[in-house]
Amino acid sequence: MREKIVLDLGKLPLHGMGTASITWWGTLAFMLIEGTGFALAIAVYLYLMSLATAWPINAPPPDLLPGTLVTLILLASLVPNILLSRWAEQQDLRKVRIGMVIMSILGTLPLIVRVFEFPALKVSWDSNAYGSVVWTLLGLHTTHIITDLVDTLVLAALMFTRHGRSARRFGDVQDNVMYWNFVVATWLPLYGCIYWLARL
Amino acid sequence: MTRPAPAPDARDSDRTLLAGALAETWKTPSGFWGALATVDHKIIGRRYIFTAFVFLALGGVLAALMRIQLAQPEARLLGPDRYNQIFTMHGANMMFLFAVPVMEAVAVYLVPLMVGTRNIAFPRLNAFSYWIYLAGGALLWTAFALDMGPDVGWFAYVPLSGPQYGTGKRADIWAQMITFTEISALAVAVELVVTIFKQRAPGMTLDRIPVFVWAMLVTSFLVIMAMPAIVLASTSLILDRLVGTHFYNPAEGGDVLLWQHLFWFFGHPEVYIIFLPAAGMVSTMIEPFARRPAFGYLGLVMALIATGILAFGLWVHHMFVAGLPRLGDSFFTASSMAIAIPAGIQVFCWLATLWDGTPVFKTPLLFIVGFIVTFVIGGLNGVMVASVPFDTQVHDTYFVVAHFHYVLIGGAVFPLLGAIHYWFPKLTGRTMSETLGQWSFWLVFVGFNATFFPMHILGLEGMPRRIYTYQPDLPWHGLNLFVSFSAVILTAGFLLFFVNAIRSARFGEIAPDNPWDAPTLEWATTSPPPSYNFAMIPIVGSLRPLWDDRDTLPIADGLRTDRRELIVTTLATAEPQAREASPQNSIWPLWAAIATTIMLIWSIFSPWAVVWGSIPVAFALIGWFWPKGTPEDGS
Amino acid sequence: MLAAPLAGCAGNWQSALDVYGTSAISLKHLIILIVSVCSVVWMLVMVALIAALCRSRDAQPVSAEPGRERRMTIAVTGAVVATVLIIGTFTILSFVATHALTVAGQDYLTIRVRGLQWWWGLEYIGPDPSSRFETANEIHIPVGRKVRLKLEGLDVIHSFWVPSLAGKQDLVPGRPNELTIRAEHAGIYRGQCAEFCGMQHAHMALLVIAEPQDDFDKWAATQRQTAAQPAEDETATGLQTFLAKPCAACHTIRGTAAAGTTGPELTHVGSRRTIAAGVFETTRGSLAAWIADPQTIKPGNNMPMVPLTPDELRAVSAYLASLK
Amino acid sequence: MQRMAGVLLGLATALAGCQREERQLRLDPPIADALDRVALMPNRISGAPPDVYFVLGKPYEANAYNLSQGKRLYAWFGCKSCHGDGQGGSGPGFLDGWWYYGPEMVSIFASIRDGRPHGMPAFGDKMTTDQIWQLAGYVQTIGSYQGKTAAPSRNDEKQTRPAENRAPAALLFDEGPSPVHPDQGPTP
Repeated sequence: MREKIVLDLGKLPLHGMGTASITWWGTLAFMLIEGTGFALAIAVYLYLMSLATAWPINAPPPDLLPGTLVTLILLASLVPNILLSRWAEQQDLRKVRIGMVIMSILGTLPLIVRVFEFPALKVSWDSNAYGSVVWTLLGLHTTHIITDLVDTLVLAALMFTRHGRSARRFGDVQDNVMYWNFVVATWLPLYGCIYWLARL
Repeated sequence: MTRPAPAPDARDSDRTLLAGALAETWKTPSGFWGALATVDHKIIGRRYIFTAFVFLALGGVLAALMRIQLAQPEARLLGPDRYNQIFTMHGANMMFLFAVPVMEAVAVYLVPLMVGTRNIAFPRLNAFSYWIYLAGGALLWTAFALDMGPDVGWFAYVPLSGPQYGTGKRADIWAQMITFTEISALAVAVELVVTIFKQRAPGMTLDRIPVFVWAMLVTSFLVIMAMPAIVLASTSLILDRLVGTHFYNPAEGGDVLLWQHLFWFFGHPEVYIIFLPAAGMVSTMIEPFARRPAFGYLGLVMALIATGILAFGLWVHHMFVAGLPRLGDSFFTASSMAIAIPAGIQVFCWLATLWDGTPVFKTPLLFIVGFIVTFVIGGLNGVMVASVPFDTQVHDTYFVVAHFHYVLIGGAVFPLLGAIHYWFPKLTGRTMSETLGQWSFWLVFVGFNATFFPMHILGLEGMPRRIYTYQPDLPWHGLNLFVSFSAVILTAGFLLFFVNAIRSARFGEIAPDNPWDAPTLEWATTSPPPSYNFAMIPIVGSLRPLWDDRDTLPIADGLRTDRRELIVTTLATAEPQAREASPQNSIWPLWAAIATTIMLIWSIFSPWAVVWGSIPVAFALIGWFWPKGTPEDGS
Repeated sequence: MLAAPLAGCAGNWQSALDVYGTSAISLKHLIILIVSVCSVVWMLVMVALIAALCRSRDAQPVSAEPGRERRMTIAVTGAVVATVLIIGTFTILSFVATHALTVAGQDYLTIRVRGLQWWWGLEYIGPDPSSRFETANEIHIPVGRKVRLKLEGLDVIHSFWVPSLAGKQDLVPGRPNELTIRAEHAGIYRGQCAEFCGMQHAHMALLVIAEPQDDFDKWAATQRQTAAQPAEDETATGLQTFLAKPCAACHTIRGTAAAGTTGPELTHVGSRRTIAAGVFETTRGSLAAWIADPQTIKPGNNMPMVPLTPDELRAVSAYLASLK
Repeated sequence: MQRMAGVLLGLATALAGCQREERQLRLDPPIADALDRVALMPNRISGAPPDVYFVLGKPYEANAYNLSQGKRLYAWFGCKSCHGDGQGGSGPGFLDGWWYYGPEMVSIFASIRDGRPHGMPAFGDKMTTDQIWQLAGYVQTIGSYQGKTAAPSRNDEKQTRPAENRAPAALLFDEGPSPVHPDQGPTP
C-alpha cells in the first residue's frame, strides 16, 4: 500500500499536560478502581449495620477527637495542595519545591494522629463484625495516605535533583495533587460512616 | 539529536533509514535480560496468550480427569479430597488464569495495533501485570502439586472456605491467587482504557473505533468496577482466616450471604468480562469473511455498552435459592432476562451481516458460525435459569454446568479459537493450516455439543454439581458415560488446534501484511509488526480505513526517532494533542513483581508480611519510576 | 462395588421431570413451556443462519446499498422486538409461578431439618412437646398434607432438594429458611444436598416417604417410642458393645445410655431404608460393612473406624438392624 | 552441585507442604494399634511416642487436617464443659501455656486416653486412637507458644479468646498459670 504524508506532527509539544497527559488518565483510572473499592467497603458497612439489632455491636461509638482532627488536617491540606497544583502548572520550580515539602509534612501529620484513631474506635478487629469493618475502612484509608505520602516524599526528593526541572515532573506533581484530593475526598464519607452513623 | 523529519516526498532510502532508526530506538535487546526487561506490548501480549493457553491445557487435563471419574458410578480413580481440589482448580484456573487473562492478552497485543499507536499506555505496568499473573498461576499450580490445592469451589462459599471449615492453607491460596490475577487484570484494564481513550490514531473518532476495541473498552470498565468487589471479598476472607475478623461469622454480627453478594457482584460481570471481548472479536472478524461491513455498527456498540451496564444488576440470580425475599428475586429475574436483548441485537446483526454478505468459509468463519449456534443455546438456557421458579429446580445441577459451558466455551472460546486463526499471521508472521483448522473446528464443535448438551438432561434428572461420584442405582450413568466419551472428541479437537498452532508457528506459510483483506489498521503494518508497530502514524478517515481507501494510507510525519515517541490525541475526536515519550525497557517491573509476590505469598502465613513485605515493594517501585536520564525522561 | 444398589427401594428417583409434589408439578409445567418456546426460538435462529449462509448470491462482494440496509434494519428491529416480547412474557410468567412455590393451605406438620456434614438431622415438631421426636436422613410425610420444613445449616451451607416434590432451598448457617412441600401421590422420593458442602457432598442423600395418613400415624407413633429392649442374646451383646465402645459417645439410642449427639440418632435405625445418608440399603450386612470401615466407603466422613472383633461387629450390627 | 541443592530444597519444601495438608482419612488398624503404644515415664508424665509416630512424620502436630479434626472432637466430646474454650473451668486451662503434665504430645495423649486424677475421665473407650491423637494435637495447639502455620483459626461462633493460630500462650504465658479450680488438686 502506498503511503501519503498528510500531517506533520513535529510542532506538537513533547509532553502533554493535564488531560493531554497519559499519566493523568492513568491516575484517574486508578482512582476509579479505588473509589469503587471504598464504595463497596462502605456498602459492606451499611449491609452489616442493617443486619445488626444494635449498632455498634457491643461497643460504644468511637471517640470523635482523633478522627475529627484528621478530618480537619486533611481539609486544611487541600489549600496548599491546590496552590501546589497551580505552581506546578506555572512550572515554578522554587514554589513547587516549597509546596512539596509542605505537603510531605501535611501527609505525615494525619498519619501521626491516625495512630490514635485506631484505639479511639474502642473495639478490636476481632471482637465482632462491627470491629472488623471499621478497622478495615480505617486501614484501607490509611494505606492510601501512606501510598500517597511515599509518592509525595519521593517526588519531593526528585524535585530537588536535576530531574526536577522538567515538564514531566510538574505533571507528576499535578497528578500527585489530584490523588491527594482523592484521598481527602474519600475520607469524608468514611468519616461520616465510622463516626456519625455509629451515633445515629 | 533530532533527526530531521523526512520531506513529504520521502524516498525509499529515507524510509529505510527511518525504519532502521526506529528499530534501534524501540528494540528489545536479545538475550535473557532483554527478554525479562522488555516492555513491547507485542512480546508481552504473545507471552500472555501463550501462558493463558498453557493454563487452558492444564485445566483441560483436570476436566478430563473429572470426566474419567464420572464415566461410571462409584468410580475410585479419584477420592473426594482430590476430586474437590480438581474441580475447584478447574474452575478457578479456567476463570482466573485462562478466560479473563487470555481476552486481555489478545487485547494487549491487538488494541495498540488497531488504534494505530506504537505501544500500549504504561508499558512497564503491562510487563509487571504479566509477571504478577504468572506468579499467581504458579502459586495455584504449585499448591495443587503439593496437595495444597484449594478444595472449596471456585466460588469459595463461606463457611466452607472460612476459618472453621476451610482446613489448612488451601482456601488462602485460592484467595491470594485471586489477588494476583486481580492486580494483573486491573492493571491491564487501566492500560487499555488509557490506550483507547488517548492513543488512537489521529482521525479515529468515537464512531471509527473498531468494534473489538469498543468491546475491550467496555470490558476494561467492567474489570475496573467489578474486580474491587472480589478483592474486598478475598481480602476479608483472608482476614477472617488469619487474624480472626468476623465478616462472615453470624454469631458475631457477620453474615454468610455477604460473601455471596460480594462474590457475585464481581462474579456475574466476570462472565461479560469474558464474553464481551469475544463478541467484539466476532463483530470484527465477520467483516473480511462476510466480505461486507458488519451490519449495525451503532447497534453493536450500544449492545456492548448496555450489556456492560446491565451486568451489574443481576448478581442475585446466583442466589435464588439462598432464601432472599422473593420480590427482590423477581426484580433480578427481570434484569437477568433483559440482558438477552443486547445479546439478541448482536446475534441479529451478525445474521444480517452474513445474509447480506458473501461468506468465505475459512476456519475463522466456521468458528463464528459454531459460536452463533452454541451461544444462542447458551443464551436461551440462560434465560431459563434467570427465572426464579425454573432455577429452584436446576440451580447447582448439571443443567447449570451445561449452561455456563455453552456461554463460556460456545460464547467465548469458539470466537477466541477463531481469533487465533484469524490474527495468527499478525501474531507470528505465518498462517495456520486451513485443513487442520477445519478438522479441529469440527472435532471441537461436535465434541463440545455432544459433551455438554446431555448435561441439560442430567441436570433435570436431578444430578447435582460438584459430586465426586454417584451411586449405580441413579439413572445417570448412561448419559455420563456418553458425555465422557464425547469429551474425548472435544479433547482431540483441542489437541489438533494446539498441534496446528505450534506447527504453524514454526513451519507455517509466510503471511503477507493483510492475508484476509481485512479493513482494520493492524493489517496496515507488516506481519508480524516491527517493534515500533508503525513507522509513521496512520491517519484514519473512516471506520474501515483499509477498505475505504484501498490504494493509499494517509500517514503523519514528524515524530522523533531518537526516543520512543507516540501521539496523544483527544478523547472524542482524536485530534493530536501532544507527542509523548513511551518508556524504555526496564527490569524494575520484574523486581516489583517479585517483591509483590513475596509479600502476597508471605501474607498467607503472617499478617506482618504486609508491613515488612511492602518495603521491598516500595523500593522496587521507586527504582521503576526514578528517572534514568534517557531521552524519554526529558521533554 | 461396595455400594449395594437400593434395589429394594424401587421408588421415584430424584428428577425434576418425574414429579409428584404440588410445587414440582407446577414447576414442571413451567419448565416444559419455557423450554419449548426457547427451542422454537433457537430453531428459527438456525433457519435464519442456514439461510444466510447458503442462499444463492452474486459472487462479487457487494457494497452497502441504502434500500437493502433499510430492509435489514427493519428485519433486525422486528427480531429484537420479538425478543423483548418473549422475554417480557417469561418475566411475567416466572413472577406468577414464583407464587406457586409456596404451597397453599394449613400446615399439617412442621419438621426441623438440620444440614450437617454429611447427613440430615430431623426433628418432628408436633402441636405438643411430647409428640416431638428426632430421626435422621428419612422424612415421612402424609400424602396430600402440607408440610413445613424449617431448614437450618448447622455447619456449612447445604441445600435441601427433593426434585420430585419441590424446588431446592439452601440451609444457610445463621439464616433459617423455610420450604413447604406437599406430596400428591404416595411414594419414595430421593433427594440430595445440592450445595457443595465439602468432602462427602456426593453422599448426602435423604429419602422422603409419602404415605397414607394411617401409615404415617403408625410410623410416627413407633418413632416416638424408645428403642425396644434387645430380645436375643446376640442383640443384647450388641447393645453392651455399643455402650462400651466409642459408638455411644456420638449416637443416641433413646431408652439406653447412649446419648451422643454428634452422629445421627439411631433409635429406630433398623426401620430406615438407608444408612449413611443414602449410601446403603439398611441390612445387617451393610450395617456391618459400614461400621467395619466407614472411611473406605465414605472417605472423610466423621465416623471413625472403631476397632471391633468380628463377634462384636456381628452383635452390634444385629442389634442395630433389630431397632425397627 | 548447585542444581542438586536446588532440587533437594524443592523436594524438601514439597514434602513439607504435602505433610501439612495431606488428609490421611483412614488409619490401617495395625498402625492405629501401634500408635496406641506410647511409652510413658513411671509418673505418667512425658515419655516417648511409638516409632511408627516418627515413621509417619509426626502427623498430629503440624498437619492441618488432623488439627482441625481435633478441634471438632474438642467440641464433640464435651471438653468444653470442664476446660472451657481453653481458659479452663473445673478442669485446668490450656491457653496460658502452663501444663500440669507438660506440653508433650504423649502426656496429652495419656491424659485423654487414661484420664488424670481430680476428675479428668478416661476417653480410651470413647474415642479411637486416631481421634485421641488428633485431639491431643489440637489441645497442644491451644496452648502453643508459637503460632503453627497449620493451626486452625477462630470458629464461627461467639469469640472468647484469641484463635489458636495466633499462639495464645505467647500472649498469656507471662501472666502465670490461670488459678486452679477448687476441685483440682494442688499438684498432679
